[in-house]
Amino acid sequence: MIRVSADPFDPGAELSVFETRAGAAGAVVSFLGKVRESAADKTVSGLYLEHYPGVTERSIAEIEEQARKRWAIDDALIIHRVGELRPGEPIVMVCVAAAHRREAFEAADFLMDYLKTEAMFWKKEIREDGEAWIEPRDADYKDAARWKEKGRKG
Amino acid sequence: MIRVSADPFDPGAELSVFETRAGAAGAVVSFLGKVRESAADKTVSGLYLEHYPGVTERSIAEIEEQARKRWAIDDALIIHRVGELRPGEPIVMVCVAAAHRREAFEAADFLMDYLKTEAMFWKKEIREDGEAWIEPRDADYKDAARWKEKGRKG
Amino acid sequence: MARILFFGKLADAAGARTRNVALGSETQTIGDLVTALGRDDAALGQALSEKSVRYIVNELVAERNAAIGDEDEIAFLPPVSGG
Amino acid sequence: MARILFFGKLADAAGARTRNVALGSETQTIGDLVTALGRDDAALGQALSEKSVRYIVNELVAERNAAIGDEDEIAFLPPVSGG
Repeated sequence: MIRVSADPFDPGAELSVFETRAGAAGAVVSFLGKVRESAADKTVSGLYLEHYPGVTERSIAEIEEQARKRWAIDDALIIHRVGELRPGEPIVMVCVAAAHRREAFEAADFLMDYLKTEAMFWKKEIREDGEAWIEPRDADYKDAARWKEKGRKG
Repeated sequence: MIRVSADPFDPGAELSVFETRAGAAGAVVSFLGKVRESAADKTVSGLYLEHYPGVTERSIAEIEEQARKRWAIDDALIIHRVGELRPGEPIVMVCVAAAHRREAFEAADFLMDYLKTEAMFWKKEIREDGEAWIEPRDADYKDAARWKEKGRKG
Repeated sequence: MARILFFGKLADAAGARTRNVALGSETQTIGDLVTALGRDDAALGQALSEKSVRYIVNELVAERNAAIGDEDEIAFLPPVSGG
Repeated sequence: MARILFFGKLADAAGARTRNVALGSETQTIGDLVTALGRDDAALGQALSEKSVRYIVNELVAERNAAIGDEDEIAFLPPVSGG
């Protein structure tokens, strides 16, 4: 399930619904990203996030399909906030359920790398020294490149 | 925080408390393991888990210390059930909070590999064809060995 | 009129998130559109010409030489930053 | 009396999770204890001798040649299986 919304979400409640629905799938991995309080040593007072409605959701659905082909996963949930966010607020959450933990960890890791480097979101940091549009760090591109080098692990 | 208990726990509620306490740590990874409904094609009606009270908890605290030395993590939570469990019940949960997602993913992955192959728990499966004490799979030992080969990643 | 969408820093450069533009006969491709927009606003033209900019035509990824017309929705995307 | 703890399948083999044992003068090490327990119950002696079995003396990991006495708590651990 994919949800892009300006409404806040509650990570604990989302995990609860997801893991209950997953039933006896042995392994559930979740990733939660929150707005940080500082960036480049400057205090961050907020974020503004925009997306391309319809197009962004469809491109995320495609990457979820890729993950489902690559790993034996039972279910996936991707939630992404847009609009104005304040430090400490949840911005993104990915949950993956699978029979075994390796699949769940790798698929969640893969989906996050994609959301960081490919998904159509644009993020502006509102800092004490002004506003700045953010671009992925080198580490993000390097992380995303990992999945091109290796196939599915056992 | 480490909790070994015969009492059931609520994964969503645990994540909620953990991520709230983590404040503006950018990344929170959780792993949840649940009792499966089948093993080796046999229906599993339940699990029985025992541990070495005091000794088990201390050895988990030591591995948490290792994780904290190896990765820049802000907080960790490890919950493990003992006693009698039924299919679908949460058995283990690991949460890690860190500034960046790579650290959070790797530390959670590492802690789970340890819990699977080193932590002092013994698990008996109650299946339709009888009872059987479980030992780690080859894949579990292989997963755990990954951390001996490589150092901290960037 | 073609509908042009600008995202992120490109909306700042364009001074708007959307613009409706009548494509002249000399504007056959995305590249032509960038040239036309750059004639009115050199800074915008330069921002749209950065090699990191990607294009979407009618919700599908397109190349710079993609044909466009007055019925189309054309989006300019700077580097993304989700998560 | 030394207190002996058996976990997992070793408790099944011993028929108990704990046993209090007066260590004779010939029982100086964990290895000696295994030998002594095996004299009364060959199957238990064999189970305790598997190379996957680990030992804990007074809550600390110990080797098979570790010295033990009547005040000690000695635990026999089969391969673990948490998570």
